Amino acid sequence: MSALAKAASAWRSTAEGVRHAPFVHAIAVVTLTIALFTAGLARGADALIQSLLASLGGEVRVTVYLEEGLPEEDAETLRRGLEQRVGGAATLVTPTDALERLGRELPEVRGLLVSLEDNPLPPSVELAVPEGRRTPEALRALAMEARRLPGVTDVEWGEEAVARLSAIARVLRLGGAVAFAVVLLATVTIVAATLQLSIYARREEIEIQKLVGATDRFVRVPFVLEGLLQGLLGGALASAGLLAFSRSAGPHLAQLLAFLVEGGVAPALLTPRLVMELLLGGALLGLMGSLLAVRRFLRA
Amino acid sequence: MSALAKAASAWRSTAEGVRHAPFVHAIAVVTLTIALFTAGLARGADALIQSLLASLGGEVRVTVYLEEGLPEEDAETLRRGLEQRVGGAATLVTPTDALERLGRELPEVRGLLVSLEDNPLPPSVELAVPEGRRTPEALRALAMEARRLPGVTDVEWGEEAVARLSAIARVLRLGGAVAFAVVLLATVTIVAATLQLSIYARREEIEIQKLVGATDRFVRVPFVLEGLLQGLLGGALASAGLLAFSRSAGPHLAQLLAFLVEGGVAPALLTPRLVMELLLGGALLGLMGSLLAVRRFLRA
Amino acid sequence: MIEMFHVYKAYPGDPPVLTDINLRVEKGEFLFLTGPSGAGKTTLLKLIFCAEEATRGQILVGGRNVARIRESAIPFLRRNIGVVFQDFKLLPHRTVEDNVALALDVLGVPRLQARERVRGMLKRVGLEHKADVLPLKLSGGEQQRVVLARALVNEPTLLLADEPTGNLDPVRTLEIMDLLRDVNVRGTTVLVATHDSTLLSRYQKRTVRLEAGHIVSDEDGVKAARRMVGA
Amino acid sequence: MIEMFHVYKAYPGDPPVLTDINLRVEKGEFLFLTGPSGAGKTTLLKLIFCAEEATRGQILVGGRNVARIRESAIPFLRRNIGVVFQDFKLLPHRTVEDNVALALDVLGVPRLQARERVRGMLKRVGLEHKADVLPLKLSGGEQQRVVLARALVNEPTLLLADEPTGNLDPVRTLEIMDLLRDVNVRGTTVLVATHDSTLLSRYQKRTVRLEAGHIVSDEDGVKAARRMVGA
Ligand SMILES: Nc1ncnc2c1ncn2[C@@H]1O[C@H](COP(=O)(O)OP(=O)(O)OP(=O)(O)O)[C@@H](O)[C@H]1O
Ligand SMILES: Nc1ncnc2c1ncn2[C@@H]1O[C@H](COP(=O)(O)OP(=O)(O)OP(=O)(O)O)[C@@H](O)[C@H]1O
Ligand SMILES: [Mg+2]
Ligand SMILES: [Mg+2]
Repeated sequence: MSALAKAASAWRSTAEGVRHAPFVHAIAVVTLTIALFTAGLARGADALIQSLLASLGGEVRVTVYLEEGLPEEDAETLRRGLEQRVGGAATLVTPTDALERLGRELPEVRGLLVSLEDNPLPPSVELAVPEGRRTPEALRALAMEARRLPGVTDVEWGEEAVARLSAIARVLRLGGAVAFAVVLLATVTIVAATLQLSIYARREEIEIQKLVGATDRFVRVPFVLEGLLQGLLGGALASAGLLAFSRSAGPHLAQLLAFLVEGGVAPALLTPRLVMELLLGGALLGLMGSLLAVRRFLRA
Repeated sequence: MSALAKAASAWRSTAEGVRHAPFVHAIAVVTLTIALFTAGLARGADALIQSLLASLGGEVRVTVYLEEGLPEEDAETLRRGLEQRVGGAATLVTPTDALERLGRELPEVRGLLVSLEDNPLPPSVELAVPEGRRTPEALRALAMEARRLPGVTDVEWGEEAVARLSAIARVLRLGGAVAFAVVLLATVTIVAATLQLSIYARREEIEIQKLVGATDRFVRVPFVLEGLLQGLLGGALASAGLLAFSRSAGPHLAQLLAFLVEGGVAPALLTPRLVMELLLGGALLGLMGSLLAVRRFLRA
Repeated sequence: MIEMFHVYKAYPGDPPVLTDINLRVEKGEFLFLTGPSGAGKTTLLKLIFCAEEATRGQILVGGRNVARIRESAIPFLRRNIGVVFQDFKLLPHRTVEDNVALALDVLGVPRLQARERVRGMLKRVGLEHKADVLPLKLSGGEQQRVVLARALVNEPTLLLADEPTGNLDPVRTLEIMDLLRDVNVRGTTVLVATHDSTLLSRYQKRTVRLEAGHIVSDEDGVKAARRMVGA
Repeated sequence: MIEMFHVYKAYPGDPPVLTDINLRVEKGEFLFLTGPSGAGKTTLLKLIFCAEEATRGQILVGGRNVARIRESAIPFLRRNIGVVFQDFKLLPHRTVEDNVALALDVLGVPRLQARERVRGMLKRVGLEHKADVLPLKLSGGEQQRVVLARALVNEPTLLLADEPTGNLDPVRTLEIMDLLRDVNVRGTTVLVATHDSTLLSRYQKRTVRLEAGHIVSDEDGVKAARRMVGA
């Protein structure tokens, strides 16, 4: 009964607080919303970068050149071996295929090529390297290994292109991490500051409650409840904002991206998972922020 | 005398305010600092993206194929004409040059090429297009124009590559603009909210000043002064933070970028201009924020 | 100095706090305002210095109609009125000296000159040794005297004192009342709202009695004192 | 109920506010604490309910040594002490009823039950019609009675009243003092700090007089009253 009464009292106190000083609460909620919205955008941007990188990475190809005149059977065995080793698709390119492709790629020499009697191009195997192994180091190791196989004359894997791509990836990942860290730090700091300030504006109330015999817990609970509610509300508003943003900017972005990468990357800005994370993050932020803030004043 | 006394009184009031409630001021300054720091980072990132795009754009080349057997003189005239029209470097590539280059680029067909009696490749002019004209539309127009010139058989300009690059540029620019807008909006909102809250914590003071006959101006000036100081301090701290950041992350970033783009992009994160902008922005934010905030309470 | 004609004051949603108040206070007069708790004494004083607006009626202060005063003119009206607030209204984070000096700051009096006047005023209320202390660290009676010092430091033409001795011991009360009489003798019009019947009988000044928002009596000092003793 | 042995209180950097206080108050006693402004009355009360810590000496309240009490035990001590603060300390954004109910809320009394008790208490101080009003909208005397209601609503074993009638008219003062006497008769120990000499002479209770931090006299009611009349 007494616990229930206390809960009721805490709830009433929270409600009264919000009703009588809507201004302070509005500011806390707005701050939380902005912080969470920004964090959500950062998350979305990160996901976008990841999928962009993945799709760009699809272009990383390793070509394993085989001995001229190697029997198709042996070539096929080699192909299968490489496929297993790499864990990605391996395609056999016969000399005829290779010549055809060259002609397609360089129309100006096509006439010249068809007039050849002998096909000077060797057979080769093209490997599509799966995501995890697209680093320059992994590719170099793979090339070395393949080179040692019988029947293999040379391995080409666009060392420079891969290195460049991985550098881009690193820059973007680093940038993303820095941006996310900055946003997170700013979020936590600003939310904590706002909640501190909102409690600071009510320090008299805390003092009075303590003077009439309130325990620290009694004082704390309404503030914590308030922080929790503010956080949840902030998370919900941030989700709504992201929804609105992805509704308005999404199609435009998707169009651009579809053009950019063959596969067509769907910029899923607002997943149910992200909504959950925003709500949870907001609740946690509000909770922690107000706990820390109110502790400061209880100690003083 | 009276004006001086009022200024002195306003100054004293500001100083006392800061001295007796350092907490509220610290929070306002921290908020401003974070906001300005983030804005500064965004600015830096934008500059980085711009220079990255510029350097990537350097790879856009337009090749104008000339009639086979065109006299060198005519070719040179054409080259000069194109150079003037485009406003960038135009290089004449003779059939011999072209064959050499093809051999270099495709070692596997080199043997095959040197055995040719007749050089099947036409002479061409390669154009380096200046930055402003690298959009797909401008390039398409340029190509159409060049194609109509006497002696020109064909124009190639990697339509797809250019379109792709310009799409990347658009995505990055759009992303940058959105990020900057979000940061700016968040900055303004949060700073205004913080200042409002800090004044809210002092609404009693305002009330009392008015009761003893203070004009609105008298009440306002110390708060505005305070906002200004907080803004300047925030700008200075944000500059210091950016300096520290560029000191610690800069070399790493520069290394990555040097590898990424031939020219070597210097990521000038903290220019004197940016410092000025941060200080000015801080001052403006603080000023406007506190003006708006105090007005709210004077009206009530 | 003050004239009120058929003044009503009601807070929205409540029954009127003041009803048909008619009052004339001459320049240089000393007037007690008395009546039970909640009678409307504080409200009446608030109307005079424009902390509240009358619902109906006219109020002239120094010949000026404050019922129709512009917002921006209020500060200038208040600078001629010293007020001792019942709930003190001291700035908690400024020293006693700064709190008193505030009344001169708003006039633009240079700090050095202000300092001298503030110190002199604090001495007259017996608080010169507390000049550098924060109000929170003062006893109730000390705070009350700081408020009085603030009200008097710019030598107002009108002093409104709301229960100025409620927290003072008998000796201090006499000192403070003598101070108010002094100020009155030098020309300031003084209105004192008080419950303290010993004050009324001791000082024998004109006494206006409010009850539930009505003026129920308005007697000169001798008559009022006689009635007090009789009661 | 209260025992003080050689208690000193000095705020850092200031001369001591209380010097060598020795005082014994029995359970069920009614005691006036008097003395000039700044004598240390409020400070003495603050020591008893742990709003301030004594610099030296021992203080027993209900047999418990509050000089060495744990921080977390203070709320439970305070729940048995009702306090009328000289500066009221009301929550400005809660209604009168909520302010009074606060003293029951902290005990975990269910709202419905609390409501009844609060209403009853407000009636006893004559404020039942102001239950839903915010304290800012009350007159000084009304606020003072709200504070008294809050102090008494949970039937404390000890009541500390700091100038509980400073803003009240004579009639209200008698009503409130009668209320305090009632409470006292029912077993609550009552300490009243006051300047009002008419109270002292009228109620003839034990009177402790503080001057500049020293107890200068401690007389039973009759003796004190006789001296008051003589003065
Ligand atoms: N802002 C307000 N809103 C609503 N009612 C108010 C407001 N201020 C005062 N009142 C009411 O007006 C009545 C008169 O208040 P006022 O403060 O003038 O009384 P008073 O004569 O000064 O009493 P006291 O001697 O107790 O100070 C009271 O009943 C009070 O509750
Ligand atoms: N927090 C504090 N810090 C420093 N000095 C203080 C503090 N609180 C009170 N004092 C000083 O202690 C002295 C006694 O104050 P106290 O409030 O106990 O007096 P009092 O007897 O209640 O006076 P009054 O009748 O005016 O209320 C005063 O001179 C006051 O300035
Ligand atoms: Mg009043
Ligand atoms: Mg006191």
